[in-house]
Amino acid sequence: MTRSPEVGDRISVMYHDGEIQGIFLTEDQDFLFLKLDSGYNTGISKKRIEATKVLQGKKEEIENNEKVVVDRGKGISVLSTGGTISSRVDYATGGVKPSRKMDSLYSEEMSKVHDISVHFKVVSSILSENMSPDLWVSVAGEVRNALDRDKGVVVFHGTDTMSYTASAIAFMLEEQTGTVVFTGAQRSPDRPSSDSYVNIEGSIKFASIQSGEVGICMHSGLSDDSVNLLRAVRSRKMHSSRRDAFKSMEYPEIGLISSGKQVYFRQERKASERNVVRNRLEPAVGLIFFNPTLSPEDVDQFAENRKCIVIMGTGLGHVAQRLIPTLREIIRGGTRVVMSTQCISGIVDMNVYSTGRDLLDAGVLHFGNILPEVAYVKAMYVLANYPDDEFEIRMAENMRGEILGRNHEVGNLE
Amino acid sequence: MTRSPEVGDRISVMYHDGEIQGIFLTEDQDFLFLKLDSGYNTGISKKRIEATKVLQGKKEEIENNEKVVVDRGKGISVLSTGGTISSRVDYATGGVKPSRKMDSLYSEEMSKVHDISVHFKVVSSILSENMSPDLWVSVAGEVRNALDRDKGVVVFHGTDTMSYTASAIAFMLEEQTGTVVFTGAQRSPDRPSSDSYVNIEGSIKFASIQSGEVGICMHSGLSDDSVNLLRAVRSRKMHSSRRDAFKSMEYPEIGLISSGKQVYFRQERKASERNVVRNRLEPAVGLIFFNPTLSPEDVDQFAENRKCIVIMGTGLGHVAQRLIPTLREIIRGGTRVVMSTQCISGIVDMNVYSTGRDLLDAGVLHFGNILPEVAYVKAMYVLANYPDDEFEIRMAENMRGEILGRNHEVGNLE
Amino acid sequence: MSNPENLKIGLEIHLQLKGEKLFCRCSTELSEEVRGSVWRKLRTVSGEMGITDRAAVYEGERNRNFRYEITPNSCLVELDEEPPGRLNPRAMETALLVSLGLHSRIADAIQVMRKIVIDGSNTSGFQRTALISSGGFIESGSGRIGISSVCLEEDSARKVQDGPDSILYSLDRLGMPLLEIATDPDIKTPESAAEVARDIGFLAKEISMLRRGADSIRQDVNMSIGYGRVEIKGVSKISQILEVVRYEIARQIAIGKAVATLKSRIEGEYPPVSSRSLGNLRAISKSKKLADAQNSGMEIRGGKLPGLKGLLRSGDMRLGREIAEVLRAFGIGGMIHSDELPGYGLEQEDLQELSGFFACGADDAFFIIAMPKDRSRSPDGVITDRIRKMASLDLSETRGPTDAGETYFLRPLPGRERMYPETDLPIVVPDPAVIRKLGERTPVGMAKFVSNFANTNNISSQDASTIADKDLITEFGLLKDAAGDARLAVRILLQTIPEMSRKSRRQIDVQTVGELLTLGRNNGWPKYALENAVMVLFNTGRPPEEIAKMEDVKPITGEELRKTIDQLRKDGKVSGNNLIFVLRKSTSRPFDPSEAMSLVANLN
Amino acid sequence: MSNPENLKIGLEIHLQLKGEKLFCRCSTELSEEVRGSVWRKLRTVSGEMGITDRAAVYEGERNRNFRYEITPNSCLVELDEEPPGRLNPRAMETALLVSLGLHSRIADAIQVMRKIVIDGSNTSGFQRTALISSGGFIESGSGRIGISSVCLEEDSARKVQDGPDSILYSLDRLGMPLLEIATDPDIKTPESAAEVARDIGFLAKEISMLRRGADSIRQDVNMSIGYGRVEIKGVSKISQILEVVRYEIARQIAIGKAVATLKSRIEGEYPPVSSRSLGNLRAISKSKKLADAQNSGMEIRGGKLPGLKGLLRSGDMRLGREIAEVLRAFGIGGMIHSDELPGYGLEQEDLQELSGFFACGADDAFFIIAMPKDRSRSPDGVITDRIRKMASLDLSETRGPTDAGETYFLRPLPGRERMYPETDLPIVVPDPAVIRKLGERTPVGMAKFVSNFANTNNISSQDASTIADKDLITEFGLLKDAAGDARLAVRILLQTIPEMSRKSRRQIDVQTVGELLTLGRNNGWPKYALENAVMVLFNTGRPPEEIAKMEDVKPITGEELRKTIDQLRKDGKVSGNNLIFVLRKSTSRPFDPSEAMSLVANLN
Repeated sequence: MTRSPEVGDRISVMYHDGEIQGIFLTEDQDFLFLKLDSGYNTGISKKRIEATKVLQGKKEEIENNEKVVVDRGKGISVLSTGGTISSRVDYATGGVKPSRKMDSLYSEEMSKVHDISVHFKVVSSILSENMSPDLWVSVAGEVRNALDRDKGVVVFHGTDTMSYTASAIAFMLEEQTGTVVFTGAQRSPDRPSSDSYVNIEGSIKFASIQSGEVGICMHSGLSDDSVNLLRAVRSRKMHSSRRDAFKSMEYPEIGLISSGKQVYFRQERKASERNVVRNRLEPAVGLIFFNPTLSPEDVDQFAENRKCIVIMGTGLGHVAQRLIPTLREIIRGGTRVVMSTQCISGIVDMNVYSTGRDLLDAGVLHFGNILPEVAYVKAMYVLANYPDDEFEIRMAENMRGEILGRNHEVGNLE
Repeated sequence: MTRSPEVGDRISVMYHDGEIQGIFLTEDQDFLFLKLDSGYNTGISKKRIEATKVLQGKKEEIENNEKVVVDRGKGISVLSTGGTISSRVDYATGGVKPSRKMDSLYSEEMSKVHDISVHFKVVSSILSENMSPDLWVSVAGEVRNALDRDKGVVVFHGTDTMSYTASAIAFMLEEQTGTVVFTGAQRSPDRPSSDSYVNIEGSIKFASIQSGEVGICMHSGLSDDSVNLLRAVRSRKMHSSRRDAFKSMEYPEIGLISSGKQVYFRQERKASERNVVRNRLEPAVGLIFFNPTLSPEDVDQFAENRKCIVIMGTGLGHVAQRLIPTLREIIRGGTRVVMSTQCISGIVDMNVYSTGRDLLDAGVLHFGNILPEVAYVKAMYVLANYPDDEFEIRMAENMRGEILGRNHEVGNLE
Repeated sequence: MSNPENLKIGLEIHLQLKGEKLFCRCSTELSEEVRGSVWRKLRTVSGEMGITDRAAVYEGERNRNFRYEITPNSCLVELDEEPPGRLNPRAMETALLVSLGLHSRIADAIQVMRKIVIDGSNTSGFQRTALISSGGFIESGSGRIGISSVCLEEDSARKVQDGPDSILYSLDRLGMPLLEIATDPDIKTPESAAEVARDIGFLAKEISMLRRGADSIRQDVNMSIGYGRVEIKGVSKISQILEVVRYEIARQIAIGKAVATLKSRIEGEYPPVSSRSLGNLRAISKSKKLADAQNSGMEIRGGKLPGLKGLLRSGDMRLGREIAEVLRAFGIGGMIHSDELPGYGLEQEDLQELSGFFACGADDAFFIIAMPKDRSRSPDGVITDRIRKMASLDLSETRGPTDAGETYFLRPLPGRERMYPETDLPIVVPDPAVIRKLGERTPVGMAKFVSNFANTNNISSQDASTIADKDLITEFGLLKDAAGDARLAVRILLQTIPEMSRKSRRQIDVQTVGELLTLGRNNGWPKYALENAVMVLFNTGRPPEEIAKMEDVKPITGEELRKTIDQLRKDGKVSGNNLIFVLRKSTSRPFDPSEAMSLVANLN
Repeated sequence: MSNPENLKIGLEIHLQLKGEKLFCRCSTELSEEVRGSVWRKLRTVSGEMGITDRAAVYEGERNRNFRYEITPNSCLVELDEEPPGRLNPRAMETALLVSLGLHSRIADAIQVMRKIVIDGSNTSGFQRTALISSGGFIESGSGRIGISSVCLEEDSARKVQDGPDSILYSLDRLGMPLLEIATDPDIKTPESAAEVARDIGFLAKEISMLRRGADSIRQDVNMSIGYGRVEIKGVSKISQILEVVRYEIARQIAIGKAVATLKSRIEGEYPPVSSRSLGNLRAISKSKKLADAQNSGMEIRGGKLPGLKGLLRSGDMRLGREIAEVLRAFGIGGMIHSDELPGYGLEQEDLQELSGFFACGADDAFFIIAMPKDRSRSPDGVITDRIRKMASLDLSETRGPTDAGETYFLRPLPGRERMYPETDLPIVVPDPAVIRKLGERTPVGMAKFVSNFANTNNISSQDASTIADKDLITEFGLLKDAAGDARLAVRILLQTIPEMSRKSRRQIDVQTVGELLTLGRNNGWPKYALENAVMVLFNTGRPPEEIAKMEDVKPITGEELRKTIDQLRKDGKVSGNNLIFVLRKSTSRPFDPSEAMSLVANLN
């Protein structure tokens, strides 16, 4: 064959002192990459190449594209939005990218759930750092449709912003007939050690228990023997890579599956008779992290064109005094300012210190121990779905378990 | 007496159906506050007041202003910068404010440390949310002077930004002859239950052990029986109100004092022969928290006039793809962009996902598992004290234990 | 004994309110569970005015550690790990209603205060308390008694275990809302004090917000007969008020007499007491009590008490007890003094040997104590101070009640400086409009309430009074609604339920009884059948819905009853006036005896 | 037995490198401590090309769980909880140097690959491996042998405990840098294979980066005599290479013979084996082994093996073993077959009964196995597949070595599809300038190195060869510097230390010996005193600085020695040639015998 090599061709690369044969994988400006017969990939400097020859055309990839539907009637909907859990190796960059082609990636897991049908649907295929409020709205619609049809819903999602999306769905789903479980993977499913398999199996089990919860199901520890369900609006990704990265902040896990058996499921939020979605979100909400060099100008610019900004303040909810006049102006201009804490755990209480009182006086709002990211998502929901003058009262209302009333389970006593 | 009432006067307030006597405390636009003979404070609506009369002039406050110095030669310097630990009740707002007048607040604690001199100095009296890089520089100078004179140094500081200040001091102190211990209080010292007493006692003990550490000493649990020393550059305030709010992230505590006895002190960073301070910081560094509505304009504006911005990205260090062109432009314009993770724990590794690789390609830098706030402080230090072209290599260098080499002590296995 | 003319009594009534705690959303319901514990130190700190409180210093000197059990109804607020949440609005409403009922002037702006209490009963080292209203009065049987204040406070932690160096508390009670109503010292007799306490307590019962259970009502009794103010803390029963006031009167009079004698013996300031170690004295080893103490590592000390012979314990002279009480508060138990000798294994000759050893004169007494060797502080000052206090006849102090109706030394009276603002909470400004609205629900006092209550429900004043006094107003309302009949409700509430719980040894709550009554009434059962069903409920312990379906509880009436009686007659079982007896034997279903009787009459 | 002419041997030499692990900064040093464990599942996944690997599927079917012990030298990377860190630069440097020494062409761009290994020996389910260079050769005693590749790999987890359903691994070894050097199949004899292995190993020794200890060097031997490629994994000693190759040759020749016979009996494809339960057969109960298995809940099954009589075990016919090995890999141990009977408690009559039961013809054999009742999969397929594989004479598979120098079935040969890129790591591009610089340090091979080494240090080739072979180059350098004399260093290293450790039962590291020598040399001690001090070091176990101060180790020389001898002579103790003996008895300090002799001579 004399045509120029295409990805997948078996080629021969000649250079001044030898020849290498292999399957042409990719090239960048300096190197051409081959897969050798030994299985190794190697890069050849283009400067050294004298000629290339196609030895054999590309082998057709073996398709194994059976549809992952185990149909035994009304069951569980699995919606894939993307993320590592639905990723394949990207040979171009060597990275991992979400795929629309789920192949038989999880057919084994689906079929393990013997007594329930699983309906699979790919609704998007993006890495979760690219999720945005408009996509949350479309996921909410898909979830509602799935709940109308099935017992419960599992959503595949990238772990990076999973808490944000799951919280948004929790708020938008005003009433729900079944459990909605977000799950993801910290190790991509191309690896035999991927956590996705155990997470999916557990998620389907949780989703098949009827409740009014929107939760996140991931590993509860480093072993593959247990997964737990965390309430979305109290959960946070607390480690960049561990499979037990998600933690429920100051609130106990809702459910636990250990060694394949359901250990418990606390029925706190009951299922409704019907599914009601308020599928509007106000995207003009921002989240800003206070730190010692944050300037009044930074805050002022950040608040511009926003209806609400959530500040991650220090301690009980403080920022430097120098910012207070600016915040007062911003609030006078009609932008809501909500205080949260960069400590993540613990309450915001601005009555304790003089800075807090000055902030209250300036009109800064605070809502107990709601998590910063959840306050931010909730503000989008409240602004879009309630009259403007109800903002404060709605934000203060514990809608989905996001504000801990008897907060502060004492927890770790050491 | 016919003069108008002054705060502290014993007065009589007449209204149409009665009279109240008490000590005049304060007033705002609606109410006048008295301390009654029963000890209770009560507010009287000004609208109801017909007349007031001064019964007795203000009692002089009992001064108890002994200097808290227990001098037995070379010992420990205690520098007070402000914060709750050095706060008194502010009768004007009812809040708590740091004071320059330390009175005999801690004389008992100082005298309990039988075998060492304690030299007390008030260097500032501000709430820590008002701390800023220029104040860090002056604290560094005070610490250096104190180390030249004494064995070790204890710094009283508000807890809100204690990790920032302590990290800045850790970087600026290039060499140190003794241990520097930051301490504070989560309960103000006007309360019998204040944690400050136990924290101070422990801090003085830690400071009297010679080492090259800059640490934070606070309660290790909810009981008053143990305090620990955490390495400043690995510590973070993780709860807004608990007395054990400070945690060492993915790194074991350096020292532990339990029931008044030193349980251990791991000697990892040794003391030097002399004290060297590089007391310059570049304040044009910013810290920004990525979230789903952060816009290219936000980032662009935030980077303006800054030499470096540290992003708290998601997961292993990601932001939405839409921000990447802007970041590329910012970096081309000469601003350094450093990626950290809002997960707080775990490494930043931008080789794993395509977003990360695109960010690397745009010139975004990452430095393992350094904490976001510490990366931010370190960037100020490196920019001010090293040649511009050494920025990346210095940031990647583990200067004070801020980057975990054998990262990731496995920790909690559950 | 008649009451002294100058007797003045004031009361502080503490009433626990039910629902949620005062500054967090934890429940006031208790449970047995303990979820671990933490331990704490408390440190004496300067008060608002820069002066440290006497009582606080006293506790601080004792240097104890405190351990707190965490219960399901406690959170970071009780643990002093989080600022208080907003003041419980239901508790505030109750406080305002009680203030209205007491004609007390509600403050324009309410400042929550911190009252320093460092005996460990508050994890924070202070109790939060707010003055809701001041002034006012209550009309009691003994006339109009002035009210000085109505406050809303946090209840303290419950003491579980006491030790010389540490105390164990439970957090379950800490933070419960406590309504504190203080009267002026207008009360002239112990009997009147008890009556006033009962009347005030009733005001809160009217609002139906009182928590029940042990400790839910406690009174502090302030009293004086001219020797300074004595505050008796924590009298839990109203009958006990009588006892402790009577005891205290007798105590103070006796001290007065003893001091008169002492002053005749010693002029001017009482000399400082000075004790010495008695380690080698032969007499010590003869007393098993003392020898045991010595063997367990205690030091035996003793000293002369000039001029106190016969005043320590003899007739109504009991100064020895006064001294022993303060020593006990300092952790030194078991003082022996010469008025008690011979005794404790010591004979006359030992008494003489000891008198000689201490160089006692004719009027002098001596004391012997055992104290831990590591106590750095000598007890001499404590004893000297105590005797001088007695001699000054300013007996003011805080005392506690015993179960036997006596009192004992607790601590000095706290001073005014103990309070400063709770800085973590904003000022509360009661809305005048809200107060006006609450006015419609102002409690009216026991007498008026009972008569209204009897009239409204058409029940006897006697029953109304019992229901009100036993705080069963809510329960009555519930049963009345369920049974559809006030008198039946009274009967079931005051007779059936108490009797059946005693017999069946089952506690079944009024709610459940009400459910059963509702089910029965929906089935159209007559009263006697409803009452019968309640008995079956207690006897079987089955759930109401099951009982309502049981054959046995269905009333037998009309045609069915007639047929049954007819059959019995045909069987020759009914003869004359044994009908009811025979019927009861033949069916376990309820029937109306008078209906049965009239049926028999008709059949005849 | 002479070697078959068509014997082809290729080697894969695995050398552990010391320092830090390949993708994290954990140490390669081991410790006893275990810090807890985690357990994991591994799942078969599609490879890069969409085809699942044979070996991987095989492991996946076994469905085992894996538990991993966390050691102080493991972190989140070994736990598969964090992406790998950058490739260890020291390990890379070593790999480049070895490549240079083997004339192997270093890749322009190196891509770290993931090699699927789901036997649990890698927590990730794959081993990271990178092709550093390919091609090249080594000159060995048997001529030039081609090198196919030099790779840098992670070592696998160390197996601690094996079970049918789960395996326990330690993470201590996982991730250690492993240099893999593969030769072409150019080697013609087992002896030559051993020689080549030694020569290649030496290249790494020259760079002094080899880790020591158990497992630190392992060879995989690939060989063929025309019946397919057999890979013998993990031969740890070089002498074992010889043994396993000889064994494997014999095994394959024997199979060839057996198959020839089998083919003469059965034409075409071997019929499927079909087993049945033997639960009720009388013969079973006669065999203690089988009865015990049955009593412990196992099922006893058996079946006919057509045409295999006498081929299972008889002379060099050993097909029975071939079958038993695969069964064992499936968790079924202990097959009994008819060639072994009578035996196992079964007598001739039982053999006949069983033959009848299975309806065996004259050439037919049978087998009996015990298997767990819950095994869903029948063993019949496994047995059939195995016999068909033998019959095909494609014997290619992966085998393991035994301590006795034999081999056993491990798993099928892995296919090419098992590798795909390690996506968490960037491409490594070796800098040509750095490689040029490394060229100056290219290892030169054993022969050249030894001769250079002997010349440079002025020691015998024999000693140089021993030092090189025992990997003591660093130690020699250290002692030479300390003692200031190469020959003394050789003597201490190769004689004194081994001898003294044996005698004193003390292990003292060369570092410590060096410290003592330095101290002695600073004191100006002559050689014999230095050597003596080392002996004292071993005998006493005291630290060097103490030994250097001991009186006994100071040499006695010159005037002092003269005086001592003089005194001994005066005492009449020295007579003729007993001088050295007497001197040794009179002082424990070292001296130079020749100096003593010459002193005596001078005195005389």
